[in-house]
Amino acid sequence: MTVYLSLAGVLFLIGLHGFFTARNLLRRLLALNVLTTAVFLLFVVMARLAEPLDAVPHAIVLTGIVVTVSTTAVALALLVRIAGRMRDEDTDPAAGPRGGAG
Amino acid sequence: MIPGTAGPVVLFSLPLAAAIVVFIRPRWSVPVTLGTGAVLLAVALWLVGVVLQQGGWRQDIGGWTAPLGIGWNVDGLSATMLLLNAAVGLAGAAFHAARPAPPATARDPRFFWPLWLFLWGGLNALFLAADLFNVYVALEFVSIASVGLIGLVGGSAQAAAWRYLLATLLGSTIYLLGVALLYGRYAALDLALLAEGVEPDLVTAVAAALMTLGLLLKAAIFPLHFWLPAAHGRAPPAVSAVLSAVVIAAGYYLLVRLWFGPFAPLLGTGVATLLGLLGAAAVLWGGLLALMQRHLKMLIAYSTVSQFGYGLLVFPLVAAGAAHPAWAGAVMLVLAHGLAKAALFLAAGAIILRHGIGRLEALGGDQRGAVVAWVAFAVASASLVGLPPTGGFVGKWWLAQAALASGGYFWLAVLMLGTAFTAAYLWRALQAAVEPGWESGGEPPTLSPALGLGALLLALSAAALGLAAPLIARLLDAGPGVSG
Amino acid sequence: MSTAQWIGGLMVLAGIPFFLLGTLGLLRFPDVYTRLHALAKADNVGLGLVCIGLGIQSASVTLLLKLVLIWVLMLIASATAAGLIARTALARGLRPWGT
Amino acid sequence: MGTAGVIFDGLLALALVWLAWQATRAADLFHAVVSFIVFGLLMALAWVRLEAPDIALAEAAIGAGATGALLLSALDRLVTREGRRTVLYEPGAAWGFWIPAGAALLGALTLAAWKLPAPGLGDEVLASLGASGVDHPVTAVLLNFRALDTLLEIGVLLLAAVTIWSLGRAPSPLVPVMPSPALPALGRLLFPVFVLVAAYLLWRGSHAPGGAFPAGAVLGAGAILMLLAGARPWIRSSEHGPWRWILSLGLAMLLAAGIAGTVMGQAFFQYPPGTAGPLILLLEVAAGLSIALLLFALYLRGEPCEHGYRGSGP
Repeated sequence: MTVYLSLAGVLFLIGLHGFFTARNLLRRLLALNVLTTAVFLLFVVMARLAEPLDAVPHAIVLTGIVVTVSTTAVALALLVRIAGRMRDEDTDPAAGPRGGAG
Repeated sequence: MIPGTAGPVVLFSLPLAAAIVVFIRPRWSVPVTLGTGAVLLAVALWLVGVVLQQGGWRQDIGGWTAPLGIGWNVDGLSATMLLLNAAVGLAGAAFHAARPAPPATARDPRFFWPLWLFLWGGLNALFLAADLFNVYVALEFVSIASVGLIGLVGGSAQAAAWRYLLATLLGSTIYLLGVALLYGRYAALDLALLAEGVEPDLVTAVAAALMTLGLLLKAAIFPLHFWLPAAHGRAPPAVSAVLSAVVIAAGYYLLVRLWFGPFAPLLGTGVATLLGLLGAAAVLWGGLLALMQRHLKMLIAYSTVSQFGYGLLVFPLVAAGAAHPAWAGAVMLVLAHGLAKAALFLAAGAIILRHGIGRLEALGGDQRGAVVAWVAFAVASASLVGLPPTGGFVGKWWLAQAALASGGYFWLAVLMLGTAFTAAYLWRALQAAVEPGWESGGEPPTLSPALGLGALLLALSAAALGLAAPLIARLLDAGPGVSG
Repeated sequence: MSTAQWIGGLMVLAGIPFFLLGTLGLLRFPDVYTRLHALAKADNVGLGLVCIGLGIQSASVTLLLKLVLIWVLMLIASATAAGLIARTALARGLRPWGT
Repeated sequence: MGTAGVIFDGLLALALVWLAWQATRAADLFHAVVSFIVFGLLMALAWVRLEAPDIALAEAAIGAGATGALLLSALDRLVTREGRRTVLYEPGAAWGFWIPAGAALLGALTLAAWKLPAPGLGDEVLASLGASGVDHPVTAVLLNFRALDTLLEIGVLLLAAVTIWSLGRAPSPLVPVMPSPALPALGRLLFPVFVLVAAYLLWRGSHAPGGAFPAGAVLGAGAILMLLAGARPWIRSSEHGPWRWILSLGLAMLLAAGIAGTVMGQAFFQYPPGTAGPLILLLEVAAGLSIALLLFALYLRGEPCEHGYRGSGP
């Protein structure tokens, strides 16, 4: 189990590092997903260490995976819209920022 | 069965059910939302009454007790927050329903209503939750709904929504890591159960640090506030109101729950002072930046950063032994801030609709159609600054009493200085009303009087909180702070 | 050890070189088309041998059928994927090696 | 576990670390995304090694499958027609606070994680399993002991779909880049298999790893595959069709099950005695159907057309 506990630690480090150093937005999202996986791994390792095998962390991680795919989907949809807007502004300098406050 | 257990069921289920109805039948949106809001407000008021009479309780879900099952926590603190959510939710919905139809060229926010009700339900779930993982799911629920609502107007608001989403997701992940450690240490996720068994050891300390960090990020406490002003400043007015008044308060609410619940044994002078210093820095830095804003909504958004700093002052004051007045004062301030801040954002929304622009120097001149909004703005400002007899005054008074009783003169100074800042930036905003401004020439747009009215009602209730102070002190005795 | 176990074990062992060669081909062959060829040929045979070998070892007909079903599904998937990759490569104007 | 097991775990861990590093650091975005998808697939292996087959199923179907499809299709939109990649950078924020804080926390975290006693709730789960109406502990936790979490989770999925709809119309219609005769044939061939596997997983959930989430994910993945194979997105946002009903079905059923307990004078979400088993199966069917459709809706990246697509618009 030490292997997986260390793996969780290393993945957490990679995710954190990626999140703070990556400047590309999609990459930052990937790093966040790696980070979440590390946390899930910690839960499951604890379930495996418990005697007998503990089902509660399994249920927690299942819930977590579905929540993560939802947040990732929202983030990606938002990203595609932002990219589309930036592209419009790139090609058409007259198109200023639309909307705004109010 | 305790009389009152039906209350949380209604508060939890009704907004979600209404969200489904509104999603399936958009044309019923406005009546369904307003009707739901009225019921929720009534139930929340009734719940406050029940808690006043018989104290708080915990109610199991599915008939399973902790540690296996999860439960809801009803006490003075959660009832207060549920009431705040209902009041702001209803006022915001009324404002959004009464706003003039957007021009045909603008994006039509078709999905405002289901998102609004989802946010409402998520916040209620959060305030009721007594289980750390249930809190995580509710936090994500609230985050997605907030992101959707911020992004509704399109344009640069979507970039702000993205930054908010990333910050808040990072916060939840860090929080969840803390939850994992606590579960590994104690095999429990229930707040009450943890509070009984927690020992001040390394694992608990690390878990506490992680969860606090995650929640500080979500509550936008200095120096983790960077995402807030853009998100709150660019969202539609009703959305800004609920985000600043309730969503931020939710992060703070969880901090209070944790530190006066399971983590109470860890709340030494060092930790408390650190949190207090963060709060002090937030009060001053947020105040300073608010003073420098040129856009009305950005000014109010920075004010949120500043005002939640006061909330953190509760930790050093409680650690120094002045538990009762400090605790009641901080919660009172959060409540008064919520009502007043929502009033400010709604009033600002009405004022900006009237003038067509949000820059401070453009808001003067002819105020026909915006008088009620300006009155609401002034009353809310009075509460935010802390003029007697408003709720803001009582909250600050209690905090000051606590500081005097425990010899915390530094915190008293922060309180005073912050008040001076608040007065200064709100005065700037109010002054803009009476200056000449930019005359557009044409007739002012006709606005529904309901726009300003909701803001006025919220502002008046913030002010009236001061009169209800004894009642609120008694209500909060049923909270977790008594043991602190 | 029973005969079935011996036969199954030998089939699994026989399957492994196909995977090795397929991977080698993926790494060493000159272009997309030849790499696809190496992968698809070697992995499909390798996987088939491993699946059937394991099925025989398990001495259970249902399990053997399930493993064969896995193999068949993998065959369909890899054939389609290889076809898509090759078509995309052709459409992008990649010329097969040697032409 | 034996030496072979340890070596396998070590290699798996190394591969996962390398893939995670590639996913966050690779110079090419496509490379990063593909690394992340493979990372998800290998994580499924790790879950199996950790005796968590339910999570392995969910990770393979949702974590790697659905997320992978989402990432790839988003990547496709982030690349302009001319092949120029949209620059999606934002200025670095003030991370000066984070780096020392993160390092300090990580050190303490490693130390803390090694000292965890991990008592677990295994005994409590087994003790109450008999009264839960199902035989599989994970399903019992998901749909009975912690059913409130599951309700909120389905709520999160629906909310995410509504949020994505609120951002604007779906780019319509999604024509496959490279039409291939094999792909539609594959879609037609495999779709019944997807339905079959989903139904099997759903039925299995009451006594073995499986259940609504993997089943819904498999069905959703099948639907996405059909879309890739050239099928028109048949889902409509019209108020009159059945789609909004089916999307909300899971959340509505769970809410109804919760409220029913209160109405009958019991606790919220308390199933009437003796009915827990069939009720949970019913909830799983509703939840699985909603999950499949919601995952599909997430993939469309916007509100689908109200009344169907006419011609092949831009």
